[in-house]
Amino acid sequence: MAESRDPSALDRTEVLRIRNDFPLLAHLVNGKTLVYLDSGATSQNPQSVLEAEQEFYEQRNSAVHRGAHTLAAHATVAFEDARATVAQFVGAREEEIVWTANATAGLNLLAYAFSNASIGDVPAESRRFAVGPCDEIVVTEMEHHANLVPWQELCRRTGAALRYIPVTDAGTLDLDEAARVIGPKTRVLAFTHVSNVLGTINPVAHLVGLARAVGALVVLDACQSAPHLPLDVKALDVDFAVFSGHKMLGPTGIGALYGRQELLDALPPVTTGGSMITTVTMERSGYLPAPQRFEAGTQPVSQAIAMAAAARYLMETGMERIHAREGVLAQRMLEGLRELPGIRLLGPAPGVERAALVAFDVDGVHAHDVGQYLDAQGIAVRVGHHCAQPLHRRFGLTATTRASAYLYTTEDEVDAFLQGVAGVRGFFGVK
Amino acid sequence: MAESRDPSALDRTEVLRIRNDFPLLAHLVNGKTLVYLDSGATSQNPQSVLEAEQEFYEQRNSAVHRGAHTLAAHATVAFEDARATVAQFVGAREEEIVWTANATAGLNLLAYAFSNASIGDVPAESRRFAVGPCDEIVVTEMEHHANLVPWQELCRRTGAALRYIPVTDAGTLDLDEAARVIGPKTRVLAFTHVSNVLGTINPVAHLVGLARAVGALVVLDACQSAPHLPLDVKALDVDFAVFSGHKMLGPTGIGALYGRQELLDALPPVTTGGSMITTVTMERSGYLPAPQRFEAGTQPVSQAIAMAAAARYLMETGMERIHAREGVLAQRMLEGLRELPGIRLLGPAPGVERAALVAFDVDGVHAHDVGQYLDAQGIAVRVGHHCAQPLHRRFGLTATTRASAYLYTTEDEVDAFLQGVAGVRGFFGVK
Amino acid sequence: MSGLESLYQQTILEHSKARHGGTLSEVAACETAWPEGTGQCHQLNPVCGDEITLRLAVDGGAGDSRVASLEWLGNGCSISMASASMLTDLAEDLTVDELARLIEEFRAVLRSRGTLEGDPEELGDAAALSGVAKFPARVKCAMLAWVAAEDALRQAVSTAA
Amino acid sequence: MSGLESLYQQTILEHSKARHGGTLSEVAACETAWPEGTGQCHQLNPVCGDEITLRLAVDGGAGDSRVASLEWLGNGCSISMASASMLTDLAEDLTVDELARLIEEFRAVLRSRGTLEGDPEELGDAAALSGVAKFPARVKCAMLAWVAAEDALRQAVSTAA
Ligand SMILES: Cc1ncc(COP(=O)(O)O)c(C=O)c1O
Ligand SMILES: Cc1ncc(COP(=O)(O)O)c(C=O)c1O
Ligand code: FES
Ligand code: FES
Repeated sequence: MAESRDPSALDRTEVLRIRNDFPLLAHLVNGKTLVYLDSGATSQNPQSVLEAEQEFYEQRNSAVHRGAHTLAAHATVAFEDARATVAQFVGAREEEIVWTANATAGLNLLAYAFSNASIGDVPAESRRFAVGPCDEIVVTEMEHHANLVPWQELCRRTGAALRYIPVTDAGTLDLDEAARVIGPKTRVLAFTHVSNVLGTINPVAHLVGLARAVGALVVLDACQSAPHLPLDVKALDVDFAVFSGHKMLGPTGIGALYGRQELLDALPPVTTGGSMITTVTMERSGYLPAPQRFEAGTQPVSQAIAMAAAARYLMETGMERIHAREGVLAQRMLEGLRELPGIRLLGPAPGVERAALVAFDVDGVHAHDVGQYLDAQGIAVRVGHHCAQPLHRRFGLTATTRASAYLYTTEDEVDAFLQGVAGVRGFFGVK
Repeated sequence: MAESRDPSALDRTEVLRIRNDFPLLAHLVNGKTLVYLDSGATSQNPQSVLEAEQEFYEQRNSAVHRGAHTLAAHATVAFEDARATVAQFVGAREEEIVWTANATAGLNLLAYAFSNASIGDVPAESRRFAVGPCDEIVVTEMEHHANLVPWQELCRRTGAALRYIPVTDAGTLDLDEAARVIGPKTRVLAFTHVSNVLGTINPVAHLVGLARAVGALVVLDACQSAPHLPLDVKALDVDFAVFSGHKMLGPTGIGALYGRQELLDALPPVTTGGSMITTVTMERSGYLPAPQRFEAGTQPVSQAIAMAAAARYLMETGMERIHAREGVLAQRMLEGLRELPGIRLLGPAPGVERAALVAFDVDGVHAHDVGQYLDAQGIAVRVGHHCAQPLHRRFGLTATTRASAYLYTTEDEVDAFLQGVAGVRGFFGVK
Repeated sequence: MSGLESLYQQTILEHSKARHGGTLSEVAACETAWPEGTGQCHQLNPVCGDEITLRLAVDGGAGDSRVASLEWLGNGCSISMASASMLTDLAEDLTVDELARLIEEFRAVLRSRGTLEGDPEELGDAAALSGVAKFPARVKCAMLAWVAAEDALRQAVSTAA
Repeated sequence: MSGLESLYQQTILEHSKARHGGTLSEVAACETAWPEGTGQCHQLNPVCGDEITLRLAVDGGAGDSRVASLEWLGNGCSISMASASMLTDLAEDLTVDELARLIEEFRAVLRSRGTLEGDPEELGDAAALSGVAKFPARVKCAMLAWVAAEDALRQAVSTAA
């Protein structure tokens, strides 16, 4: 994590300057200026990211790693430099970053790698990742479906059992239960760094400690943390981590998987095909070491380059400062919402450090109606279960409204949003 | 397949006009004008494709299918329109197109879907796709590793046996052998439409007939055909087909899988997570029908839109006309190479219809040296095994040089290439 | 905010609270078998997770059979609840064929992206849902009960005497 | 074409044909055990599929052990073949430590992206491979035999008396 500025929060002037870098933010929606509070779903892109991609297609586009010609050499250098940048962004080494289509693909890669280590005729070096009927995979009740369903499916394939750490009423993980659920049978502990619904920042060190004590591997879903706070996978001491480009100012179609090198090199491949093999006969194939082992076929080259441009933009702005800024916005949203009647907030109460995303229920008005009402004012929020049905069920809800901020969000936008929410119940005739 | 023009070959004037649409083709390499003959690996992009992507990020970027706000609605419409366009491009229905990261991912999706139908506690409707020790998967000796290694791995996981149709000295499939290899145990026949090394266009109807006679499913690798000839998956009567955006004027990071709808809806999911589920509890999940069932997580939205722009560009130019044009270029390359001493051509002899790609061996000079020599003249060709090691071994080679043309290739470029090849042996001191 | 007001007309907001026919019991909704001449269908909107279970019975023989009762149990946004309520009002006393035609008409309006306007003579209060057609993400909300009714009707007819 | 001529210097083209030391037999290359004081290593360049198997023996005790023989079997581009041939010429009669240092030096030049020039006094003909450093895709070609030698040397020393 290279920090180039003072670690104090971004100020208003800087935020306004930052906004100029984002073409879409000047867009009108329904004739109103866009108030984009859906960065938790997907973030907007600065000009430098769009230009990096454009520049690639106009000057370097060609197949990487396989061509002997100059264009291919340039493309390969740009592609591998991108890997180095994204590695630096999360404190990893280059060889420890595998490109994926998105974070979901990264989690599925792991779940299939574990099952490939468990099923059929498995090479000796991969057997350490095998799971079976005597083993348990542990997740939490606040997981995004992306960090839940792949593990359910791994259990279906291998006979392993899925267990989970419950969520307290306060929207945090029940750590007493965690200590009971994580035990000698636990082979993998997979959890989210930051909840995409509650905004809760989970105690990674504590959970890693519980996992290490029983020899379990730790998988971190860093989808909501990598974009918003200084992330150092080595300091957190996790074994694997995933995140997505489109949530951190980058393009769609790209994500990354971090894996401790000795683990990645021993993990069996998942997607197979070109560029990840050593020798192929009609009968069998040998595989390259990581990261190539996991990168079959033509890679998302321009997307990797653009994701690296996004990481550079974030590093230059300073992740500490973004995180501090978002803390300010989070409190403003929380406090504003708390003053409105009929609003039920999910997640940690005001005052607790959390991500700048707030999900809430409006008494008597369905979340999709809330969203529609706000949209008519140009305010874009997310409504629904946010791919976390079990968590919503835990709180007796099926859907909530979620506002999520990012480095380009202004106080005025938060205030417009609060004012919008204040009008919802009146509009729908709910007292 | 919408054809808007006369189905005669593109002429020189049109090709020159087309070239103006491709910014990269004006690029200098090593101080020389680029002669790009590596479109078989990855193609270049017309301005309209780059603009489609740029326009998305500047005006519509947002999460599809999940947002209630206007921006999300616009993004969703653009994304689904893109699916309809790509479906039309190959003669499929919208619901029959699944977005993938590339063609390799599409083939792996199928191979994992079959193993998910075979392993663990399998839902009843998926059991028809199960393969086991009594079953056989049939491929060919000319497959790209992407259409070979995933099937080897499927066999490893399930105990099924992999068999293959051999290649004749003339570079075609041995159809007598095909009739013997494809038999009652065959569950899947997977083969390439056009060989990426030999240029051979395989007799799809004949092979589909053999597969149908034994009730096997047919998977077509359309990577080298979709970009270059009019492709109609319904007319070809295949069950599944895959192709990649970056080989058909589109961006990296996107491909498509076609599947007959009734098959796609019954096939078990592979990558699991958000946006592909109905109801999720901590214990189990229900899945949406195709195509959503196979599209977990945030999709390559801008890439899909850009791939559709590429398909439109190709349809407007006319696939018949592109194919006819490439036939002319193929013969020019073949005949030119045949006149040079010490050149061994792979694939069908001149006169036979084939793709505009030619792989060859230069006696006494290693392919990487040939490529390096041509590159110094600005001529970009591909060298190596082209992800087809077994095929090269079949011809007693480890590597070849491959030149591949596309709609923007000129006769002058072919001639420059031929002149370049003519100088190779002299430069390396081989008589 | 004219777009919004065309979507949420007063009659929609009222129906969304009144929920005519929203009286099916949890127990009934969970049953897996029901009398002849009765059909039941559960529909889920995967985008939001909202659900509806609709039960419908028909009376009389092949030629002149009529809707005898319609009840549902569900939870969802104001559009979906209003739509189910309006459908309940409409369905009462219609012949099977009339209801089937009405469902088709409603679907055509909703899928028209705003080019068709529902006829209040035919669709009653549900004509007010015409505005939903301009909000593609909400069409599924308005259709939910109707799709359930279509399937329940098919079942009911097939088992009716 | 000056870039090309700096890559393919005359001496490289000559070595690529002469292939000094390229005399290891197929049978020997396939052996899986060899005498004490001998090491053997197989290297594959996954980009092109080219391979080399190099066998090396050392003489003498810990302090003053020397390379007694070096032979290889391989196929590849002119760079890789020339490089193996040049290494063979160089290795003859070097002490184990000298060879190890030479390999390090060669690697440093090749990885320098063109900022270091090999010293002909030290690297002999192999100094002509300095130009390869400017062609990142070909560095692996030039290194192939040297990486094999490094590993074979390590084995040979570890089993030498
Ligand atoms: C015939 C064939 N199949 C599959 C592939 C793999 O395509 P991709 O790398 O886009 O997944 C290629 C291209 O390299 C190909 O030529
Ligand atoms: C916590 C969390 N995990 C996983 C995901 C899935 O990310 P993607 O859709 O980019 O694969 C998301 C985003 O939706 C998320 O918020
Ligand atoms: S939002 Fe769920 S039915 Fe309308
Ligand atoms: S190209 Fe294979 S070693 Fe040089």
